Amino acid sequence: MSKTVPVLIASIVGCIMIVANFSPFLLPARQIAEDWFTIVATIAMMLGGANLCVHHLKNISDREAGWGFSAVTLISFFITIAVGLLKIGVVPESEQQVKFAWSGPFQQEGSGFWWIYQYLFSPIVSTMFALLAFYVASAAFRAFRAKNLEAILLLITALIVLVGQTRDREITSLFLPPPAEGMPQHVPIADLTEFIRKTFVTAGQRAIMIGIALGVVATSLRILLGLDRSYLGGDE
Amino acid sequence: MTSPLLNKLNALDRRWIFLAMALAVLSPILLQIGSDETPSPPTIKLFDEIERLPEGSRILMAMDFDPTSAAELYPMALSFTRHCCLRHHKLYFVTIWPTGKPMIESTIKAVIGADFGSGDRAYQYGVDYVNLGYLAGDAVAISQISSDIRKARPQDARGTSLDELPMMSGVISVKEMDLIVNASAGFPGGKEWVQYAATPKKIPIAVGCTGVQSTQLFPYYPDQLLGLVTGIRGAIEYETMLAAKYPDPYANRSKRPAFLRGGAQRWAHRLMIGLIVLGNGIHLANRYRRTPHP
Amino acid sequence: MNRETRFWTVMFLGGCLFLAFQSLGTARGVGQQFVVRVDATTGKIIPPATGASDASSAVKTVIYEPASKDDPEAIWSFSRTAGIWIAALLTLCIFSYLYRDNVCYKLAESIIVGVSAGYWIVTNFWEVLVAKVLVKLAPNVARYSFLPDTPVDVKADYLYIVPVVLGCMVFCRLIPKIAWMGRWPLAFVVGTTAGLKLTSFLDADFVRQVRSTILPLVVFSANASDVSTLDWKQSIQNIVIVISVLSCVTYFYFSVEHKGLVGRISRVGIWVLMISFGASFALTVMGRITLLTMRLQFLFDDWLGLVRI
Amino acid sequence: MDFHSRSPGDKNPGAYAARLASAVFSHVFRGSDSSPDWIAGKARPRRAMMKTLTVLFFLLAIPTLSFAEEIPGATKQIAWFDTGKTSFALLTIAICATVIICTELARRGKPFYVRPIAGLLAMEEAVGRATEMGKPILFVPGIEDIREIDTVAGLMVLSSVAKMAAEYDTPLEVPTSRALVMTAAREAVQAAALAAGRPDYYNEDRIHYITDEQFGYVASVCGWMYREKPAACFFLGKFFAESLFLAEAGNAVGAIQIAGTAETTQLPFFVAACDYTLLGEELFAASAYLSGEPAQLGMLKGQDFGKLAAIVLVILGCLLATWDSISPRGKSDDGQNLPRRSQWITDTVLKGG
Repeated sequence: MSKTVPVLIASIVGCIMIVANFSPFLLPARQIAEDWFTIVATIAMMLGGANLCVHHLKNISDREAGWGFSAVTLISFFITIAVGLLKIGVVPESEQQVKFAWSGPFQQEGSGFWWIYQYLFSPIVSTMFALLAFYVASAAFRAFRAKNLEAILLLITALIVLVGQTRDREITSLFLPPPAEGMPQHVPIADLTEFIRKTFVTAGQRAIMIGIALGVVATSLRILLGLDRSYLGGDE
Repeated sequence: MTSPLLNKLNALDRRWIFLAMALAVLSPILLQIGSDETPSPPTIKLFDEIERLPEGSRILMAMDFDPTSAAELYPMALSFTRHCCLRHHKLYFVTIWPTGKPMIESTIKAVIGADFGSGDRAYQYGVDYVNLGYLAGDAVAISQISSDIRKARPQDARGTSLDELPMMSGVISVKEMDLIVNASAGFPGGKEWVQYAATPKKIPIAVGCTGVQSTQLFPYYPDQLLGLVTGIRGAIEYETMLAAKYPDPYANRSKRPAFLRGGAQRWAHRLMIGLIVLGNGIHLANRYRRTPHP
Repeated sequence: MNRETRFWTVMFLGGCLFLAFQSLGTARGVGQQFVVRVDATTGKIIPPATGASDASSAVKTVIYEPASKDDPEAIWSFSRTAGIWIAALLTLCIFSYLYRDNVCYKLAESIIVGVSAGYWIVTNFWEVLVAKVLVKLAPNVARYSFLPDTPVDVKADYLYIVPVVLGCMVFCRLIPKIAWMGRWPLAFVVGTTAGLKLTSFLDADFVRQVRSTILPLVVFSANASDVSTLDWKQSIQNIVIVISVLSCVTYFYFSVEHKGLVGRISRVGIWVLMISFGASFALTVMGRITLLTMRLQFLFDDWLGLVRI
Repeated sequence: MDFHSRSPGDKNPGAYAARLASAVFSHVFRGSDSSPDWIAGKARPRRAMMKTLTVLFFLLAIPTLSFAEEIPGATKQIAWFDTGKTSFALLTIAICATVIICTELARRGKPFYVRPIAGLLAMEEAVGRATEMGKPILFVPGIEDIREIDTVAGLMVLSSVAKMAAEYDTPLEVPTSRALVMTAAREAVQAAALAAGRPDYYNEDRIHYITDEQFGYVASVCGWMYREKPAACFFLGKFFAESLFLAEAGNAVGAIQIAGTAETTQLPFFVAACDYTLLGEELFAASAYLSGEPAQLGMLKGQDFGKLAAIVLVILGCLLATWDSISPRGKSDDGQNLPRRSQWITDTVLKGG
């Protein structure tokens, strides 16, 4: 029982979604389901928040290594929530809104929540992202070595495209005769890059996409037919 | 038989690579070295389309990026908006990224506020441009506004009812748009706009995307995508075209944020090529000497 | 004190000295931010002298907008200046991970985990729970509390109770007796996902991709005098695309042993995939460098003021 | 020969949707009798399933009937089948039916060959190595919510990995970026621990939510990797820019890394930095493969028929397109250009939804 009902729920809503794709009559069901998902996920997020608190409180109470950092996490978590939910520093923006103290947009520039986003959230997140520039270099240095034919292809295309990406590509046209009056200079490596992009990259992506589509069909059917229910757990 | 240099290179700490990369990017910034670009066809296509559309055409500007990807997409968003304003199109700003709201605001401030906010044909809020703000629900939001904008978002970002805005009269859904211009940093983004709005409703769409996304979007060009502006290179290309067509004031360095990032690109790419060559040099030397790889 | 510690101590002290010199000795200072006061309802700038005394209407609706130092109405902003300093120091903390895991990185890591979890909860609270659920279930409450612009004629839509109940069922897991009910929302979400994705992937990723691979292997193009000639470039391009797609699809075959002809074709498929990966990797480099450029521009322009961009 | 006659299905469009539904539902009620108990649950009475089938039938029938009542004198008519999508509906049914038939054949004992997939064979080895070294295993089910099918596929693999880890009693850390994924991951690991006969293995604290924010999550996971030095890392699900970050962090601590994603943009990074990578479709095949159930393996065969269809359509279409290119069809009697021959495939068979 504990698993039959969920599997049935999954099958029914899944089939309705499929049929709705072909039926203008049921089409709203698709939109409603999508809308509902957002709400369910948002409420579930509260569970995530609770889990985060429990996890870190446990670290603190057990005095585990680095419990101080858990305290920092909890403090920043609660400050962010308090500032955001209480709309600290938010002012109403229009004449009509002035009568309602809580009516300003929560992300208003100059508010507490905006400050947290602008000066704590955004710099850390974008710096994390920027670290990828370093990792791209170290991964290329390590992985692009001519060990076998596949690796050679990988590395040669990477080299060609790297040269073709910036204006340094024009170096390859130095050995060509100058172009006719008014015509743009022919840049072989730019053409080669473009050719690789248009043919191999497109083709590789396409083949993977075709495969993925079939994989998704099979995975969806596994769920709809109740063949795989690992996500629903075991029977207690 | 081993050589001390090869041993050292074999055991090269990756932190040296990090240092080299930092220097390659930092030096052009400190020395203010920029780089121009020759426009490519997918970029030219978008530029020509915005030129071709009659004045006052409705353009949906979907700004789906966040501060982390603003490096590539913000200069693009600026150029697109500037170009549309120069052609005096009607702009409908929207985002399906919650973090995209401040991006729309700063784009409006930097372009309309600075260059088009005054004069005899000044851009007016609600008449020439509107900020529809953030639509929650990822791809769902796209399919919602492509069937009914008011259902997805009854008010604009300032909380004004859409019916009170003159430029929203006659606009029911995305169908009424003449062009969708999307600055997309990932999911949800360009792919979803193509799948859920542009292709089913048959509206031309052009996407400005990050370099990473370009390979994913390339299969859609030119059938489902009108134009594709990729990464910082696309932004530099667009700036170059804008500067060529409207040299005053867009040939000015201060109006060309992407141009200044081009120099760092060149040097970093040179470093990457050097590293790959060095890596293979080490590999071949190892094989030649038949020493085991550490 | 070992060599490493000594090196970093010297670096740290040098950095501090430089910051002190830069903030005291230069006109621009380090990370100094200025704002103007703006009346939110009218959008007009309030001059700093009258702003404080004009308490009648402006107090509630003053917002601040960034301004340059030279602006006559500009006032120095403590919160934004402090913000720039904190942002810059956190940026350096994250960069320190490249050297190795350390206290600074751990501090930044703990801050970002707490702040971002809180950020998304708050965002979803306002954007989904208030803007969607509350407006749908109790439009009047929404109008009188947070969203005064909610139209008066909106009727409550009680269908939205279902997702709220489903969402709350997630919490059932915490109570062992009814833990099984916690699976219902999962089943709902997974079921809808399966149904929605089945058709959308078949359409966008299967049908459309197969369709765009259908290309003429020989292309003729009409030239100026309307005589059609063979377009070599386009023909080769099409042939390469078609062969590549077919061989890659063959590579993904699960139920045929990759031997003989199939083996050879799928080998070509791997080559095509490798070429496409190499190209995709290199195409990405540009984006990553840009991000780094922007961070460094932040440090050296917005914070230290060493370059003008 | 006229390639452009409308397909006969147009006359009775509703039948397709109904046929699809009945095919799917008849399968549901038959259930997966051959699957082991830990997946299928204890023996499920068929009568109960018959009842649910009836319920299902009515659920589908009600909208149809209510529509039928509306027809007399109705002012607005909402068609309940979009005839423009007929060919796509047929295609969907054909593909689904092939997959289902292959499943059914496999269940009845028809043996299917499945080629080895290196990344999947290495999973057991990776878990074994972690056990030998006495270090934990990291499993990242992507950073997207469970509404992405990639995440669901990742979770399905998680249950297999968790079963192996439970058998070896090696700690398995599953940090998640979404609360719903955490809930599902807990269910999966708990079930796997039960199936491995070690219910005590399941430790809720190891499967925890970090934050929804992509890089906040990555900062935390990478910090954890640096400190705990896992011996095996699994990255299976939907990944974006953080793919390289995770893979490089894993590489720096010397872990065996097995990655898989259907996000084509991230595959190059995984290929460059991980030991084994499941490319696109292989991720979806992984759970079927690892489960070892004949019914699920049969599905892989069904997928292959889909690929075969794609190959045949491409070859046929290209030949027709080439024919068009070499000798165009010219004009019809009323001076209109005749449609290209390949249009039959591109616009009729592959019309799309």
